[in-house]
Amino acid sequence: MELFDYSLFASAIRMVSPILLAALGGALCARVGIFNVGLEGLILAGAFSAIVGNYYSGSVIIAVLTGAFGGVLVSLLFGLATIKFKANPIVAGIAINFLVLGLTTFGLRAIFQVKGAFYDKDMTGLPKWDLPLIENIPVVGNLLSGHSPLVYTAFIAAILLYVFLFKTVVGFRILAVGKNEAAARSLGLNVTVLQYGAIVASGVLCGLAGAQLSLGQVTMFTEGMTAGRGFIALVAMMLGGSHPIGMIGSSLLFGLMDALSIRLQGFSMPTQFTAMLPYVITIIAMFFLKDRGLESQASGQQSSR
Amino acid sequence: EESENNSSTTNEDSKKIALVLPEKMGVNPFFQQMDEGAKQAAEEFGVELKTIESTDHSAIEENLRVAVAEGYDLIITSSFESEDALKKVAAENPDRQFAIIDTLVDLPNVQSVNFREHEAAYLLGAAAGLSTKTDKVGMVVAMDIPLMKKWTVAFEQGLKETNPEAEFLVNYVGSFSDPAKAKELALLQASKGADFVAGASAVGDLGVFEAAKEQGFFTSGQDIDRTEVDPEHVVLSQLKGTDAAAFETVKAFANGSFEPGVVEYGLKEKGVGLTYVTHESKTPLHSFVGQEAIDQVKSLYDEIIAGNKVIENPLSE
Amino acid sequence: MNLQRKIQQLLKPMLQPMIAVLIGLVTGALAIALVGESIMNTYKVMWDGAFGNFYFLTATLARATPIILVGLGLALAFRAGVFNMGAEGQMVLGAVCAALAALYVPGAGIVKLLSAFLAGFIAGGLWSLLAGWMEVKYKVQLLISTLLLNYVAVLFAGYLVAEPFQDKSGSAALAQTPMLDQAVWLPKLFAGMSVHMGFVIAVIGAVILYVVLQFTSSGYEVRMLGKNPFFAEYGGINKHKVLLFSMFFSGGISGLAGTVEVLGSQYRYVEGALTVPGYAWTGLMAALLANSNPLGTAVAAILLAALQTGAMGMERNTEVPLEIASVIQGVLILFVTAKFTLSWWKVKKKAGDVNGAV
Amino acid sequence: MTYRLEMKEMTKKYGDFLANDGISIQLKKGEVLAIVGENGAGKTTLMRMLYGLEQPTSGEIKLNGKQAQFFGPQNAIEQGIGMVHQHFMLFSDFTVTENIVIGHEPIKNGFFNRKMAAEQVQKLSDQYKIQVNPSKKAGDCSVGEQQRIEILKVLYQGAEIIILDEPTAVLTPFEVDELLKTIRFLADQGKSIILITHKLPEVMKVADHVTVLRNGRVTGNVKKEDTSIDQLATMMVGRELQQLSERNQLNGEPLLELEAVSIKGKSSKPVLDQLSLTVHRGEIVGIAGVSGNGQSELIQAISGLTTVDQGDIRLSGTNLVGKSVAFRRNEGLAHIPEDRFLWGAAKDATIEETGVMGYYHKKAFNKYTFILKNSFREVVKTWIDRFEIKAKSVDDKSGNLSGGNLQKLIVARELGFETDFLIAAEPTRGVDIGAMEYIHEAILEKRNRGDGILLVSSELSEILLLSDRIAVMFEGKIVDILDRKDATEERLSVLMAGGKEDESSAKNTTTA
Ligand SMILES: Nc1ncnc2c1ncn2[C@@H]1O[C@H](COP(=O)(O)OP(=O)(O)OP(=O)(O)O)[C@@H](O)[C@H]1O
Ligand SMILES: Nc1ncnc2c1ncn2[C@@H]1O[C@H](COP(=O)(O)OP(=O)(O)OP(=O)(O)O)[C@@H](O)[C@H]1O
Ligand SMILES: [Mg+2]
Ligand SMILES: [Mg+2]
Repeated sequence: MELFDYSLFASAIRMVSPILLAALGGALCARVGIFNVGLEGLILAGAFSAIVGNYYSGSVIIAVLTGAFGGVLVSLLFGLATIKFKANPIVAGIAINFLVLGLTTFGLRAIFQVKGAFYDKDMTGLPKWDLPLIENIPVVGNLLSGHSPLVYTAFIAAILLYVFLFKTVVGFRILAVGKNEAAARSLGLNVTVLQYGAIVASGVLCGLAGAQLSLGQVTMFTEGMTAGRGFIALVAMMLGGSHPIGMIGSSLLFGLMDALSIRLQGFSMPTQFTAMLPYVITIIAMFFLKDRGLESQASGQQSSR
Repeated sequence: EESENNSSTTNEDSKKIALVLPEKMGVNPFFQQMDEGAKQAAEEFGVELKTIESTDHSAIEENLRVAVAEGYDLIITSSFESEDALKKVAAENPDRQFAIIDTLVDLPNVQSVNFREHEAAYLLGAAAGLSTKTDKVGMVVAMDIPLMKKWTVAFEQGLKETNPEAEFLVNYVGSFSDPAKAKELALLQASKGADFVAGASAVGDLGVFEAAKEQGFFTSGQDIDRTEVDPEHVVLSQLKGTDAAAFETVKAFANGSFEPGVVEYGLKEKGVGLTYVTHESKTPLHSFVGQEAIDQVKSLYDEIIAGNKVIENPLSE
Repeated sequence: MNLQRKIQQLLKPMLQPMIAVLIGLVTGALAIALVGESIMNTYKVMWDGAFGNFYFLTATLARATPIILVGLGLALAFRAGVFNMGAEGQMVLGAVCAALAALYVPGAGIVKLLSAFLAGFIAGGLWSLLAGWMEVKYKVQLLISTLLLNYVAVLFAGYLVAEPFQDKSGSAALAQTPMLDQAVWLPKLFAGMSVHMGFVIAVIGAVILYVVLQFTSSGYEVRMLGKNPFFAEYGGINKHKVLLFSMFFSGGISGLAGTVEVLGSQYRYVEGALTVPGYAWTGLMAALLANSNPLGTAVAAILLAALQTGAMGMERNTEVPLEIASVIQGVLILFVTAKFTLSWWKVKKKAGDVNGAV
Repeated sequence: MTYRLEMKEMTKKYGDFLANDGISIQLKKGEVLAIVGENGAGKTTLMRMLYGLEQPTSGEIKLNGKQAQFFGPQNAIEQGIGMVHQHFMLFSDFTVTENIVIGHEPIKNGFFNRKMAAEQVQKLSDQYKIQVNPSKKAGDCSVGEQQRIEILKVLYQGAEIIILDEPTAVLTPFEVDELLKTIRFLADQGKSIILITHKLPEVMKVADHVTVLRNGRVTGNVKKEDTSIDQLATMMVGRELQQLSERNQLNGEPLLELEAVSIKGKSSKPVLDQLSLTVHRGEIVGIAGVSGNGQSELIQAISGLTTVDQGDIRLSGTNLVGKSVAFRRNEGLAHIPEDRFLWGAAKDATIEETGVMGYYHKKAFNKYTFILKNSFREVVKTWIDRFEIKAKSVDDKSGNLSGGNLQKLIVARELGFETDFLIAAEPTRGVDIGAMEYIHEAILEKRNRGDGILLVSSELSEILLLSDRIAVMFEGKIVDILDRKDATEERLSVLMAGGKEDESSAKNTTTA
């Protein structure tokens, strides 16, 4: 059995897109000094609202929009707690995870009268886009073509975020807030507005991550379907130093290792060990990326405050 | 208050039954059915039923104890996870009746309802072996835990007995509730040439079904007849009558015929089965499997219920 | 006057979470009202489920036990200024090693029991130390490495009990070790109640940790390291040594959390039994809620546990579905650290203090 | 002509505490107003109200004769007020240009036009003769350069009134001169400047008017021409300043010996280059030098906060190289650090906790590893009495102390060890003249008792006042050592800038 084939990479790209989207969202929060461990909840909210939107409108576009909207609603709640009421972001983030899990499960029951999972075979998911021209290139075509629009969105969003943060004025100010909030305040920058802005944007990104999960990868919602992706996104964010391009790298590394670990299941090694692979490789990667993410995150010493 | 209640049995007209589930039923059709079956019987036979879901492992014992304290006459629980807790609680309350579905607890006041899923898994494997055109068959399994061997080992046995050439691919999702990953695994197996991929990944099966639809291979579901979901691709379903088990238990208790001991549900008792072989299905048989294969599986089934063939429980070595 | 001050000082760390919980309750009431339930009744049922009578009180305390210990372990790390996110892995490894020691160490019950404690503590401690060592020696960020090491630990423990050390007796369907010998079970505090000796250990642990941190030299070194590592170094404190020790004990205490769960309540290691209830996350919240004060952490842990047992009670006794219980729980926690009495001056003062460059 | 700025009867209360009590100041166009006063007199508070960071309890602010109000920094900036904070508000990862234009960035096609920004900064820099390197990272700039960035930032924002809160506290003498020239130049260009400082000679050099504050009130409002340093000091402290004690003549043995100590550092040039130095008992050796020439590394090498690559360090004959900080402290080293917030204290710790560092394991304060708080408390109280440290209680956070009072606490702590040897780095930075007097006196007293002191200071006057011998550092080396009586500010300045002295005088002095 060969370990590396196109489908490995294609599958990695697919699997990684919600993680990348959420990591970008987390990075935006980190860039304004808020460490967001509520990504898991935000993605789940997005996944659920996307399905709701899809069910009622029958349109995938509206579904994606409602997914993003769901993410935004929850992120606003998170923002309210952390920015307005200065709640500890980690506690608030964990609470968000609990809260959304409860809300979506309840929503399943209240809206769809089902428990556990909502699946409707008439529901259409996101289309698969074949990229003209690229599609026909032998290897690359297999890899890059035929993904859902949100997969492309994830990578484009990373690049846009890069441009936004490092080339525009508002991005510049966001960076400033994260680097030195006190100084930003003393300059008269409206730190609060920038923070809310970043949090809302992160809600959008996580909402899209959820939509990709519930409409792109599969077309259904199941209770707790994020299955820890929010935390992986958090790791990808930190490993990528909250830098959009870095995060493409770190989430791809993780995705590839994850896809590889699945293929290793075939060999006579306990699955527990193959499943460790992505985590172990990520730890090893950290030996080479020592100072990553240090500056940009508010989490470092805040615990002792 | 509680300790007083402990000894006194309530003398109200209707009997009170508690169904203590070891998990939140949400992600698991297995528990959903059980709940439905019990509810239906409760309604039919005029007993009061309360379903209590446990949020986690340590809540099971707690919930059992509270159910005792609150004076339920029969406390039904389920599955291996509750084993330890039930052993403790039942032993401490010898005057109370208990039942446990899907595992064995050997106590004088406990009825154990046991399923022989492996028999059904064997049949499913056999059907797969007879149907596959590529001689490659896959299975997407929730987690690599001992319990799942009841599915994987017996399935492989059935597969190999009917089709020695067939290759068996197995992949583990690592979660009971990750359809996205289950789908990727199914796609992977399909890309390796499997034309039949059995789903055994709880909620993940929905992901397997989607993969089948997308790539045009065939698949099967678990517990209830899932062929309705997508008759074109979900061509078989391995059945498990937890609803019947719960129904029967409640019914027996309501009628006064409830007895401690072991109640077995295997192929013979029609507690487990396979669509088209042991149970009818609303959807017509798909040509991928074909009547010929079904007939062959049926003869295997006959051998088993006749006792000529014994499928070992992979867990009891 | 002096006494009054002392009392105030002692209460202060606990006051904050209390006020916060109160605020959370108000928001929770909103959630209940939205579902159309009676607020007072729902809260009453919740209260009863947590503290309603002696039985429920002990159930709450039993549930709080691992949370307290995890919280204490984390509080210690936080005090030293390191963000240990790896309590889950440390706890799980501690639990599985304790179970194995209790099963396979030869000798009398007490020998087994002590080796189980030792094994649990050391396993958790070493796992945590690994992250500390990578940080000190190779500057591998502890926040990420501990998060990742959780997965590795949980998977490894899962392997141990699914393969080599699996319980082959009985149905053999679960990934779990065999049942421990009765002789190593931690005694229950009251017959028929789930709270066990582990709770006493946790409370004593909280007091010891408080005393050590607050009154001893080592505690002082830990705290100063957390407050300003440069100052600590300048003052002659061996930064790395204190950090590694803190991480070792932090993980060790988390390991103890797993140990007492195994010895006091499950009597074996069952895969998932420690991770699914989210003890690690709850412990993390407890420590953060209490600002890493050990006594406050214990109180916060009990409150959080009460919230969970209360929610179970609510599920059993009202029509509020379990999911709504977790929604209410979430809302309560969301605002639990909120600072509604924010003094502007403090923010401004901070603004003045931060030195931009250098 | 109307005043450009008038603040009338400004009062600010913090709870019951009157931080500002009816303070009035006036400022004309092109004028420099100096505000002086002890630590905690209320200077910063007054400025924070002007910059919109605090709202006055009562009082009136007029800009160009018109009533004005400031709701926040943004608002103040819009009305032409700029503030250079005592602690710089810079983004160390950003370039100089980015730091200056932030908040008013030039935009092209919706994008941040960094090129145009750099040009504008360069133009501004030329216009006001304030030299900066627009493309350098702020974090890589020297303190003086960072200060210039702050001033340019304020100018870029279009400030007409510029507040400088203790701008010279961290500057080298050369940088101070430059800054004072800049201030004068800006005033001549029509800007109005408020200068807060503890250094009275600077006031005399650059100010037009001086307002003196004490305990939140104005105790003096004078024209520069009509006053003197002594008079200002008296108004500030409320008493006459005293002369330092006499220094007794001591010829002690070598105490601290450094031999050919080198530290490689990151760049190609070593930060310490074969440095040798001896401090004797009963002697204060001052280290003069432009900051960044290895003084910090020298201090850290001696105290054990950094490792040396080569060379010997001995204290009373005991080798210190490779030994821990704790070991060195036990051997008799005390250390007043150059940055009190970074090294000297933990802001979140209480005063007592900051004080007990280094004592907590000593026998007198430790029993069975328990710290004997009560015994130690007594000691802290004596420090508070002796140095007149203004603290609410020893349980108050050390971050709540004003810089001067925190510094006194640190000095008291380090002197309290009664070690043979003391490193005193910038012992009076940011400290008012009253407190400075105490600290100088304490250091001298220690010397007179026969202990050795290495004094590192960017304040030449301090070096000249206290040192018995003065070593000048340049590029990681000691270029010369002068005797107290031979040293003048001019000679030192030449040496500090890397200039060579004639051979004979150098020889004379090294043999002291
Ligand atoms: N937010 C506040 N709350 C309470 N008291 C305050 C506050 N801010 C300042 N003070 C007090 O007001 C007084 C004046 O402080 P201010 O910062 O204005 O002093 P300063 O003259 O700038 O001192 P320094 O020379 O040390 O910089 C101090 O005694 C201080 O304790
Ligand atoms: N929590 C507080 N309560 C009362 N006064 C405070 C508090 N925090 C700070 N202050 C006062 O605010 C004033 C300003 O503080 P700041 O740190 O600016 O002092 P500073 O003397 O200017 O410091 P330095 O010049 O050394 O940097 C100080 O006088 C201090 O006493
Ligand atoms: Mg000041
Ligand atoms: Mg000051």
